[in-house]
Amino acid sequence: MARVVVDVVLKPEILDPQGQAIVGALGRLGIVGVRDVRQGKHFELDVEDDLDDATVAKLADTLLANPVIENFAIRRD
Amino acid sequence: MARVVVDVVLKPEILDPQGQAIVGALGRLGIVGVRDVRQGKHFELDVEDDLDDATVAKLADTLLANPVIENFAIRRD
Amino acid sequence: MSPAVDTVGAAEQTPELAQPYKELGLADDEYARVREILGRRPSSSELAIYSVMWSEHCSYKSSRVHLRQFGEKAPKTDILLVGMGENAGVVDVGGGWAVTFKIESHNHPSYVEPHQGAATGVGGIVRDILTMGARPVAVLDSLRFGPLNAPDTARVLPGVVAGIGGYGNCLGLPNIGGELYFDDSYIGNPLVNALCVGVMRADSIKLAKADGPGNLVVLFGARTGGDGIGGASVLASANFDEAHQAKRPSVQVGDPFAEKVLIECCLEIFAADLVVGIQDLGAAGLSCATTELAAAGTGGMDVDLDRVPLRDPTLAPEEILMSESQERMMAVVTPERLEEFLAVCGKWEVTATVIGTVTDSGRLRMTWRDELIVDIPPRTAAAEGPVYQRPIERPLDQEAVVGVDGRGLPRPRSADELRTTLLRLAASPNLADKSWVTDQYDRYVQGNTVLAQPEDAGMIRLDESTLRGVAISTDGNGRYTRLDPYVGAQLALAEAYRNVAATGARPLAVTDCLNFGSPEDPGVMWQFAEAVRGLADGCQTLGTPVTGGNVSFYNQTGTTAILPTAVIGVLGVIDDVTRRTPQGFSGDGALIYLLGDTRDEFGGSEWHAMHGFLGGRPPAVDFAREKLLAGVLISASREGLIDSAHDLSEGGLAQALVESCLRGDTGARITLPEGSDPFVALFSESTGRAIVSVARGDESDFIGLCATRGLPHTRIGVIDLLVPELDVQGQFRISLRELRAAWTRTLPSRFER
Amino acid sequence: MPVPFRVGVVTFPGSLDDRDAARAVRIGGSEAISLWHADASLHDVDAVILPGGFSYGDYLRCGAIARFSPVMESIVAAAHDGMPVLGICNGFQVLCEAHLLPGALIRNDHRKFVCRDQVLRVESTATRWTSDYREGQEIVIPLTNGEGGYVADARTLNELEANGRVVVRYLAGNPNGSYRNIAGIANEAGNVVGLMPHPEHAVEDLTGPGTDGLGFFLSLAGAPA
Ligand SMILES: Nc1ncnc2c1ncn2[C@@H]1O[C@H](COP(=O)(O)OP(=O)(O)O)[C@@H](O)[C@H]1O
Ligand SMILES: [Mg+2]
Repeated sequence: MARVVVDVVLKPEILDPQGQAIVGALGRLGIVGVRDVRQGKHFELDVEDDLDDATVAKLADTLLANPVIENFAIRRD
Repeated sequence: MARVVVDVVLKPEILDPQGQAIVGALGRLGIVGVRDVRQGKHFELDVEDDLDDATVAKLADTLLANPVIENFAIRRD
Repeated sequence: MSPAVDTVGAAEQTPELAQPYKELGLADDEYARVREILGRRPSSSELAIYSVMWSEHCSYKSSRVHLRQFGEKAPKTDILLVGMGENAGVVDVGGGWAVTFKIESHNHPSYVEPHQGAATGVGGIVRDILTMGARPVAVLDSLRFGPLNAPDTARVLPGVVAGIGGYGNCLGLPNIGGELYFDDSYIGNPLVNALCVGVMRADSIKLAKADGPGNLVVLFGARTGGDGIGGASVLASANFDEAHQAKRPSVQVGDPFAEKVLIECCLEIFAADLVVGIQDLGAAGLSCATTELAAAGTGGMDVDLDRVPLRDPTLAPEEILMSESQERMMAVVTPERLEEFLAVCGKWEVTATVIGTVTDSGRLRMTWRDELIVDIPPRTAAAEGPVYQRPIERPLDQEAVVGVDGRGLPRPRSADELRTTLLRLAASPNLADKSWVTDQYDRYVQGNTVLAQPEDAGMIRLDESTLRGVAISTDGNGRYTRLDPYVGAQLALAEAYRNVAATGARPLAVTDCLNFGSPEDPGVMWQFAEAVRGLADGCQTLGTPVTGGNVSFYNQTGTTAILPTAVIGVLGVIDDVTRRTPQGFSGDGALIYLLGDTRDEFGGSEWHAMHGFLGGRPPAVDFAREKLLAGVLISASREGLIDSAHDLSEGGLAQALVESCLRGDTGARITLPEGSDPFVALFSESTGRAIVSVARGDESDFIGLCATRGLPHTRIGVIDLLVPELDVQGQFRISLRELRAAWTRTLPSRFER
Repeated sequence: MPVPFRVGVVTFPGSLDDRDAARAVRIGGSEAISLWHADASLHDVDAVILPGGFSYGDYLRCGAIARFSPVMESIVAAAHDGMPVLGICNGFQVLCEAHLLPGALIRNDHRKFVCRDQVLRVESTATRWTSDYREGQEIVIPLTNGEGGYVADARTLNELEANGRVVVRYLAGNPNGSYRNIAGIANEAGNVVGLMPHPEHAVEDLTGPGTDGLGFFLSLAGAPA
């Protein structure tokens, strides 16, 4: 059993209301020094050891992320 | 300017309907070899270089994560 | 390693073993009674069952002696197909249709985790309705929070609203009404009461009973996890070495998608008549479902707990029995129909597992790893729980509270003062526009919503061919109830009844959610007893039976309890929904009538609240008058004599005028009744009143109707489409723009930051 | 052209407005045929509606999982052959996920679910679903969603505008942050239309803000096969 992590983020040109809302809230919390926040998705997959990168890539590209608006990064720990 | 990444995941004992729905979909996609999926949130913060860890932790604990049901991990790249 | 499990055999071997019954909330005498019933000490699994089934929440041990009145004083009626005691009451609304409805609280969980707490509250009441064999068709939510500007409210309210919306919207249930109130006493004790309405053919009601030896017990829906087992971990840890024991969830997360699929799956199962009995899993989960099904049926059941599909494989049997994991149901199916049953579940991808069989042994027996761990007479857990006669005592300060009547408060006199008062009240949190909340709820889904918030009552079309429909409203006023619990509960009933009649529907039946402090406080118990007595008497007089409800105790911080809050839901039927009466003014030149009598009544009023004052006596209730008023409103809608109707409640005539003008976006010219005190006329909260608008052509017929029935009616003004303002002649004028700004700004300005 | 027109309405697990869409189809004078997500057959319908709701709970992304159901394969193929397909709310999201329509729908910019009577302008009547309207006609139909923000890259947006593929636009305030106030779009051929607002909830005065939504269901029957 291996652990694969896939992080999905909105493409830079797509506006991110949730990230913006957090930036807005920072002020009220009196937190300074944060310029920008982008919110994405974080997936933790438990996979068979022999699951190949191609399959994981396909999974990320077709299901976990929507390539029209999102980019993704795959990490095996 | 530094980049801080915060990953927020549901505590392991908390039900994750989204992850379950994804696992269900894998079959229909003909993807085998994935045992379990947990979905969390992924935040990318652009911060001042001198922003200290304590502040980031406070931010994560109050704004990014709901400590009642979620854990978070902070990473600086 | 598989942990040692306490079996029935072991219980017989080790009679003196000390058990953590106190940690599980059982009193000494209750534990003693369990031993007496079993003739031995309970196994830890049996102890788990008795402790949850005999809890306040499941056994109603503090409230039962009082709730009996709902039965004893029940009015003679033939509309009740299923009465109190089942998952929800069922009312015959004619045309072969039956409607089931019930309100339930989820207060504390909504404080701990507002979003999930409120969401699972909706999920729970929807399953109660589904269990009766009905398709859920609408929800209402009755909410109370601390002051609008309190930090606690900022944390809790948005989450609660998002949770109710998130779950209800995802189930495709239109939200058609509810309440929203703010008061200091709800800081740390928000009230989240959810009501669900369901519809079925009168001949297809389902009941929660396990009949027929040899029939199969099927658990279906979500897998069982360690949700909400709080106390049980005490037992588990007795059997587990810490290392082995996984952490248990502090919060239950709702899965509305799983519930939506479960609903469709059940409806298909009902349509094919595949179940003998069915029960939802709510509080006390499997313990409750198995004991109640068995107790209400042939009387016995054998269950193999190993077969329960688990989300968390480390669960001990005691925890499985107490788990409150959401989105689960239990059905009793004949062996012949099992295949069909499982096929429907398969179609909807719902996990279904046979976990037991019905027997005539009179015992509920459960095995785990092939050992007998439970062997009890199910009735003793489900139906023969403890009953308390809690001490009751009128609070010492009650006299003091009622004694000061607020006469000293400076009443507005000048036109300017009256104008300012009207605007301040319209903008006050309890009277302000609620659409910041209600716009987060889908009111259109299912395509049968005839009326929804901000109308006096929500209305749903049941039958597209006959146009028969039902209307429903929830009301409750903790301030009134604090001043006089007996009258307060009746005022809530009267208002809900009036709200339903205002839409043209005939009030039929009642559900109630009683939110109070600790029953161990004799003062709180007095409030509770009085409220129940008032409600039972009121329902008897109005001829509307209580069909079911819910009691929520221990709503208090330290020793200070919330305002006693009896939330009442009234259901009514209307033969033709196209005859509905809306709340908003329309029709240029139409005449505005005030129905009923206005007295100088300000105890518990919003005007007092505006001054931070609570004292005196609440408005008087006159059920004969309420009936008379309702009769006129219903006939007038049938005969098409009125274009609009709006009940008068908090904020009095002034607030009703504001709402009817803004709803219809029409101006009105008002002349206060001859010789009346303008302040009293505008802001008194006397009951049994409503404003209606009547097209000129219908005036004489309408007056005739009121006259023959003997209902006081005063012409107070006229609708003016050309001048967009509320003009109280001889006093003041306010443009609709200014009114709307004042009325709508309050909530957004708090939450849109 | 066969009259009444046979219009398939798909039910996915979690669909909510499937019965409502079928009702609207009937009121519009056509015959409603229910289609099941797991059944690849379209049962010789002449057109398909993907209704609103929360298919698969809207988990992951709205429409992301429904897109993979057997019925969608058949619908994608039929759409390419010119079959009229209408996606309402969740159905619009499914069409975008299935790449029958460009762009995507994200969380409302105010991050709340919104239910309101929405004013729209019909920008294009050159589709199979809007021919019954007048160009520039203003209509009011309910909008009820949490993830209705239409987004796409500038090139796509310009292309949509240039080719008259923006079908309906929000008026009187943008309710969800949609780029260029876009409420609904069409594919190049005009047979596939998706929109966030719910025309099927504006087909009866009794239960909706009016009957402005009826046009979507009348256009079909009126349109040449
Ligand atoms: N939490 C809520 N959810 C849904 N509808 C609500 C809620 N709170 C208030 N409403 C609606 O707002 C309108 C005004 O509420 P209220 O002043 O309590 O009405 P009334 O005084 O006639 O009972 C009613 O239609 C009520 O159903
Ligand atoms: Mg009220």
